[in-house]
Amino acid sequence: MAAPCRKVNYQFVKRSLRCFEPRVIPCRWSNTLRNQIVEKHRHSPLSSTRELVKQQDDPSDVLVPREFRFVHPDFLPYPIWNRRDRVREKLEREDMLKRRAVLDIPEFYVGSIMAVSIADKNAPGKQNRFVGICIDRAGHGLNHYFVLRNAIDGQGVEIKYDMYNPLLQKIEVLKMEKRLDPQLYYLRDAPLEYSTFRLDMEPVPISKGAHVPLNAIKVKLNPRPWSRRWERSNLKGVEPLDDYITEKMKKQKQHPQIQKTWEMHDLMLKARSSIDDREVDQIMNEVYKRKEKIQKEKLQKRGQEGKREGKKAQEVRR
Amino acid sequence: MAVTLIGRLGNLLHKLETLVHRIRVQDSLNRGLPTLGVPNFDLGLDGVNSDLESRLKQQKNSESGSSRSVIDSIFGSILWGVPKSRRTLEKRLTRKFQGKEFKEVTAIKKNIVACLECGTYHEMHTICPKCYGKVREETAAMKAAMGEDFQYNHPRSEVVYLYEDDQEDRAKYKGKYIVEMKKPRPLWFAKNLLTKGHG
Amino acid sequence: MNMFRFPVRNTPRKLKKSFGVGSGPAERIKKLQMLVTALIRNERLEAKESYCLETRGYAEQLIQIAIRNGDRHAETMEKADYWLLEKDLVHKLFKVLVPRYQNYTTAFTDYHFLPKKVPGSGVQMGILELKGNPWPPVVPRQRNQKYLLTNVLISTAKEEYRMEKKISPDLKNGTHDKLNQLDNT
Amino acid sequence: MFVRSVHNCCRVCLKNSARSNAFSYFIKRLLNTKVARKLTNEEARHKRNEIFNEERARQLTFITRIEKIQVEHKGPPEDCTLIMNKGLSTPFNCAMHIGELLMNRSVLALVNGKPWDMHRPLVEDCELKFLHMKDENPILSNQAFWRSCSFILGYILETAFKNEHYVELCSFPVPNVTSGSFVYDADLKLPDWSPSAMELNCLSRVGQSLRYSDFKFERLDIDVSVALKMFEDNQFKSEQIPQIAVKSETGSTVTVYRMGDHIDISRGPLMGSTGMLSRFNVTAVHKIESPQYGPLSRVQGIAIPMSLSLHYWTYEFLMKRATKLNQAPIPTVFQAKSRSETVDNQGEEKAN
Amino acid sequence: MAAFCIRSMLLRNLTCQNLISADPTLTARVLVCHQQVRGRRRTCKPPSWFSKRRVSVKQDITPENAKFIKEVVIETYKKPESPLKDGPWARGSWTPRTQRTGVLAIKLGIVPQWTKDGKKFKTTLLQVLDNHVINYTPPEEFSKSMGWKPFWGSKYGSVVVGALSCEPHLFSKSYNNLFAKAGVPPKRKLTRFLVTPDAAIQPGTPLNVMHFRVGDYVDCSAKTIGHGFQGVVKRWGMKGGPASHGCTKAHRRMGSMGGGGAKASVWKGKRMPGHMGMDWRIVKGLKIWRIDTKYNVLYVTGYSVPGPTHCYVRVYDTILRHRREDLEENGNPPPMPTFYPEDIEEPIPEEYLDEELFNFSSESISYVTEK
Repeated sequence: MAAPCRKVNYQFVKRSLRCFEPRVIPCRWSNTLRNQIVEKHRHSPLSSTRELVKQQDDPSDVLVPREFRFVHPDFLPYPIWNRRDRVREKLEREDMLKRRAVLDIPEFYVGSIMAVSIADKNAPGKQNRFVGICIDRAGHGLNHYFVLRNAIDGQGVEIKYDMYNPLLQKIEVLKMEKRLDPQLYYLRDAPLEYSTFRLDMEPVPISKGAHVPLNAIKVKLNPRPWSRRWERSNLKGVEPLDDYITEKMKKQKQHPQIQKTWEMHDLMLKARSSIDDREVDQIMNEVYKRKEKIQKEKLQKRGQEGKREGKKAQEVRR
Repeated sequence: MAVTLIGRLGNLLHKLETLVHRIRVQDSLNRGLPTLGVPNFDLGLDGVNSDLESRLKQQKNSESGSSRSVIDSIFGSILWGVPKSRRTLEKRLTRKFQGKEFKEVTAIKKNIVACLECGTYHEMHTICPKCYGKVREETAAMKAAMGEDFQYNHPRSEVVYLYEDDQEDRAKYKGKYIVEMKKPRPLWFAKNLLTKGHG
Repeated sequence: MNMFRFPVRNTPRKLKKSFGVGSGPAERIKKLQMLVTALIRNERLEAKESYCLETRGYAEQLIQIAIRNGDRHAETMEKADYWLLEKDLVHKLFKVLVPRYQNYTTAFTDYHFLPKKVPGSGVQMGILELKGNPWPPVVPRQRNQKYLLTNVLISTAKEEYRMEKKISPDLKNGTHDKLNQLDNT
Repeated sequence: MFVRSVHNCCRVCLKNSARSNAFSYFIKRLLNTKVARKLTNEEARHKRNEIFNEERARQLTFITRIEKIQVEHKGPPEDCTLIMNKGLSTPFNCAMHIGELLMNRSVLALVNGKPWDMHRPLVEDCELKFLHMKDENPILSNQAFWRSCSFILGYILETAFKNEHYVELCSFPVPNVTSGSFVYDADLKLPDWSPSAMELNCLSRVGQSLRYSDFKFERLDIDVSVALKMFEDNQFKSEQIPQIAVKSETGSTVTVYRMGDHIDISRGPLMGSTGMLSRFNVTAVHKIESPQYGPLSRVQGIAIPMSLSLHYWTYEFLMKRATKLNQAPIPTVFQAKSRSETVDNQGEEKAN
Repeated sequence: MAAFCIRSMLLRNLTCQNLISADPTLTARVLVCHQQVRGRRRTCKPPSWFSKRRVSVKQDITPENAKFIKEVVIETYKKPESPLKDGPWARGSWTPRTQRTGVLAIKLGIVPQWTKDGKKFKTTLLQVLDNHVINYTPPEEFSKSMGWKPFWGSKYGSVVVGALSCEPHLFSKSYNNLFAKAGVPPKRKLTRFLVTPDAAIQPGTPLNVMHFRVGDYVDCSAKTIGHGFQGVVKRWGMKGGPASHGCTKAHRRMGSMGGGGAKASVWKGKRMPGHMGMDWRIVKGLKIWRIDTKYNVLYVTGYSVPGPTHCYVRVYDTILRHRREDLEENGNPPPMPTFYPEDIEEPIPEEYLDEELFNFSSESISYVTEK
C-alpha cells in the first residue's frame, strides 16, 4: 500500500524547524566565577586594581622544620577547594599572626594537660582559670578551637575555647604529651579518674629540643551504654571492647557498609578532602618566616627594656 | 508510518472477514444450508457469485434472527472506542518527532571541520576517525611484535620500536628495550614525534 | 588553590555497572582498579568518557605519589599494590613512569574525544593516554601556521608596530614589564 | 535633468495611448543618442563580455573531437587517476569527481608542479594537486587570493559608481601580502573626492556581497587584436596591451579573466570563486601621481578567506594598518628592469 | 521609602543582561519582557531577544602573534581616550534623599571577628575588583527608555557599573561597543543601579572599596545557591510522611493541598516542589566593620549574604531609614558621588577598623581593673 502523497503544510514545516534550532541551554546560568578566573583578574594587566605578584621565594631557601605543620594545624585552610579563596585565607592568616604576636600560644597536642585563663565578667576575680586535658583541636584559620576536659567535684566538665578569642589571657601547657588517638571523646565514657586533674597542678618541665613524649596509656571504658558506638571507630588508646559488645554488634562491625574498605585506598577522595603537600609547604614557609620576624622583634624589645632596666638599676645603685 | 498504519488496518479487516465468515458458516450449518467455500462477505459491492449473493440477501431479509444480532454485537463492540476523525499528518509528525534524540540528529552542526591530513569530516572537538583507525592498526601490530612480554612481563625500561629504516639509531637507545618492527616506518608516523609531551 | 593539573569535578562520577562489576562505591573502585591497570599497561585506553575521566584522576594521583615518595615508602607501595592488579606493572610504575614524568609540570595524561558513530545516540567515547608513550600519536602532527595569510598579516604588522614604538620607547617599556609579569604568574 | 524629464514623458505617453508609438520611438532614439554621447562603464563591460563570449566560442570550435587525458590526483582524501576530456575538463571538474571537500576549499591547482586556475581546462596528461589556504606552505594560494582581491577591487570600482562617472582602471601591482593591503590603481576622474567612512563601507559592501553571488574566475588567452578591441575604451589598458603581448610566450597573446561580468587583464593565477571571501573591506583611497599617466587614485583593501577565522578586534587592528599608503610601485609605461619584477598586472610588463 | 522597597523589587527583573542590546547606540535602553507570565519566570535560559555576548572564535594564530595581539590590547586600554573631554562633571552634595551608586563585589567567604566586648560574630568578605562606571543615563531619558511609564516619575537615573576587565577577544562587537564611551576594556559583568541625579557619575570613573566607609550600612543583593528541582521537604522544610507503619510512597510528600467547601481549590502560592535557589535575594542593613584597602575587601556583618564563594554581589547604600538616620542627623555624608583619591592628601592606610571591632594587634581584653 502506498502512502498518500500530501502537500506539506508550510506552517507545520516552520514550526518543526523552529524546534530543531540548536539552542545552548546552560544547566545553570550561574552568577558565580571559577577560582582560576578570579585569580586571573586579580593579576590581569588590564585591571585597574591589580595585585602585584612578588617573586615567590623558593620553599627550599628557608628550612622549615618538618614538625612545624603539626605544631600549627590552625594555619591550614579549609580543604574543599571550590570553597577556598586565596585572599581570604591570606587576610585570615595575617590576623592570626597579629594575635600570636600579642598572646603567646604554646605548642600543644591532643592529650596535653593545659591551663587556660580567660577574662570573665561574672567570675569573682573577673578572670577564670581552668585546667584540663585537651581532648580535641579542630577548625581552620580563625575558627580554630580546642576542648579541655576535667572532672570537678566528681562531675565531668568540658570547655571549648576559640584559639583566637581576644578574651584569652594566658595558655599554659602543664604537661606536654601525645596520646594514641586524634580525639579523646571516649574519656566521657571512661571512669572519671582518667580525666581528673588537680587545678593547682604544677607544670612538668620538658627539655628543649626533646621529642614530645607519647603517653601510650590504654583506657578501660565503662560498660555500655556509651555516647557513641566506640566499637566501630578503631580506637588505639582503649582496652579491647570485646567484653562489652554482643555477637550481633561484632557482626555488624564487619559489615562492608560500616567498614568502608573502599575508602582506604581512594586516592581521589584523599586528594579532594585534604590540602596538597606543596601548598602546605608554601603556607608553612610564609608563616615560619613571619614568626621568626616577630620573635626577633620581641627579643629586640626585651633587650632594649632589659638595657633600660639595667641602666635604671645602675642609676639607683649610684 | 502511514503504510504501517494502513497495513495494520488491513490486518484487522482481514481478521474481521474471517470471523464473520465462520459465523456465517456456523449459521448456515445450523439451518441446513450448504456452506460457502469463499468468504462471501460483501459490503454493497458486486460480488462474482451474484446468484449466491442474492440468495444470501434473501435469507437475511427473510429471517432477522440470531445471526444478525451476533454480527451487530461484534461490530458494535469494536467500533465504539474508535476515534471519529483522522489525525492530520502534521499533528502526528509533530507528536512523534518531539523527542530530544530526534532534535540532536536533525540539528545543523556548525562545528564540522575537515582533517588536514586525510580530509575526513569530523566534529571540531573530536579526533579524526580515519587517522585514528590507522593508529589503532599500527598499535596492534606493535603490540603483537613485542610478544608475550607485553601482556605478562612488562619490561622495566622504556620500550623503543625500531622500524627497518631507522636501524642507525640503535646506538641511541642503549639500555632500552628494543622491539624490532619488520617493516618500514609508515609515512604518517614521524620519528621525531616519539619524544613529545614534555612539561 | 586547585593543585590538580587537569579538570576535576567536585563530586566523583557514579559509574554504571558493566560486565564483571556491579554498581555501588565498592564496585566502582573495583572497575577503576581494572581501568588503571589497563592504562598503565597499554598506555592508551579507549572507553566511555566518564570512565576515562574518572580513571585519569586515579592514575595521575598514583604516579604523583610514586614520584614524590619513591619505592621505599611503605604507604606508596601499598597503594601501588592495591591499584595495579597485575604485579609486573608495579615495577613499570617505579622504573619507567617515575623517571619519565620526573620533570613534568603539566598533567601526565591526555584525553581526546572520539567521534560518535551515529549523531544524537550512543555514549560519548574517549581516549585516555599516558604522555610520552611509544605509540603513533592520536592527534595528527601540529602544523606550522606561520605562513597562513592571517599570520603573515599579523607578523608584518608586528614589525611595523615595533618600528613605530622604537620612536617612542617610553611607552614600550611599560607593556613589556607587564607582559613579563603576566608570564611569570 | 533633461534626460530624466524626457524619460518620464516617454513613460507617460506609453501608458496613456498606444497610438503615440511613433512619438515614443522617436523619444527612445533621442535617449539612446544622448547616452551614447558619454561612455559608461556598464556599456563598456557589456561590450567586453560580448567579445569575450565570441572569442571563447571561436576557440571552442577548434575542439572538433573529444580526446581523453589521464589525470593523476595526489593528496587527500586519496590518490586516484581520472580520465578527463582534453581542453574541456578543468581541475574543478576533477574535484567534483573526487569529493565536495576539494570543491569547497581548493584555491588553486598544481598541474605538473605549475600553478593552474581551478577553471582553466587541462590540455595534457598530468599530475594534479590541490592547494588550499591552510596548507603547510600556502604562499601560492595566498598570492592567488591577494591577486584575486585586487581583481575584485577593479570590479568594485567599475560597478559602484554612478553612470555619470566613467572610471578607467589602470593596473595593480604584484600581490604582496606583507604590505598589509591589496591595491588597485585607477583613474576615478574625481579629483576632489575623498571618501568618507560611510562611503568606504558602501564600497566594501559590494565586495562582501560577492561571497554570496559566488562568481567563478574564468581564464581566456586572446590575441592582441581582440584584446585591443576589448579594451579600446580604456586608454591605459590599450597602451599596455601590445607591451604585454610581446612578453608572452607566443608573442601575441594576452590573458584575460572574467568574474561575473567583469573582465580584466591579469597574469594569473586567480582563486576558484568569490565564495571563498569571508571579510572584505575597502580601507582607503589615496592620491598618487604617475609620471606617465598623470594623477591616479590608489584604492586599498584587506580581506580574509573563509577558511581562516579571525576575531573582529584583530581584523580591525589589521584594517587600521591597511589604511596607510601602500608602498607598491607606481604604474608607469616605460620603467626600469628592476621594477618590472615587482609588477604583476601584465599591463606593466611590456616595458622590458 | 515605599518607593525604595518597590524599586528594589523591580531590580530583580531588571538584571544587567537586559542591557546588552544589539545596537550599540541603545546602551542605556532597558528592555523589559512584556510577556504576561503567571508567577515568576523560573528558567535559566536567556530570553531569545538577547544578543549573544560571548563568542568563541578559534583563531588560527601562532603563539607569538597571539602574544603580540595581547600586547596591543594592553597598549590600547592603558591610556584610554580621556572621558574628561567635556570636563569633569559637577559633583553634587549629599541630601537625605540622595541614592548613590553601588559597587559590584565578589564574595570571598566568611570569617569570624570579635568586638571589643569579646563577642564573636561572623563577617562576610566582599572584594571589589576592578569596578568602573560604564554609563550614566539621566532620569528624563531613563524614564522614557523603559517602554512603560515608571511610577517613580523621573526621579532616578541609572548608572551601569562593570567589573572584571577582559580582553575584547572574548566578546562580540555589540557588547564591546558598550564600553566605547567609558574608554575601559570590556567587562565580564555589568549591573545597574538607580541613582538620584545629584549622584550622577561620569562614565570611566573607577569605583573602589573607599566608596563606603567603616560603620556605614549597606544592602547586598545576589543570587542564592542553586539546588535545581527539589521536593517540598528540602525546598520548604515540610515534614514528609512517616518512615514506616504502612506508609506507601509518601515518605517525602506534602500532605493536603487544600481544604474543602468554599475553599475547594489549591490556592495560589501553595508551596510545592520546584526549582530551588538561583534566585535574587536582598539582605538589608549590613554593617561594614572593616575595610582592607590593599586587597579592596569589605568586612560585612553576618553570613547571610546570598550565594556561594566567588559569586557576584551588588553592594549599595542601605535603604533602611533607621540605618540612614546616623548620616542624616550627624551630618556625616558619604563621599559624593564616589570616593576620589584627590580628596585625601595623606596616604590611605591599609586598613580601617570600626571603633567597636577588636584589633588583633592590640592587647587581650581584660576585665580586671588595676587599682
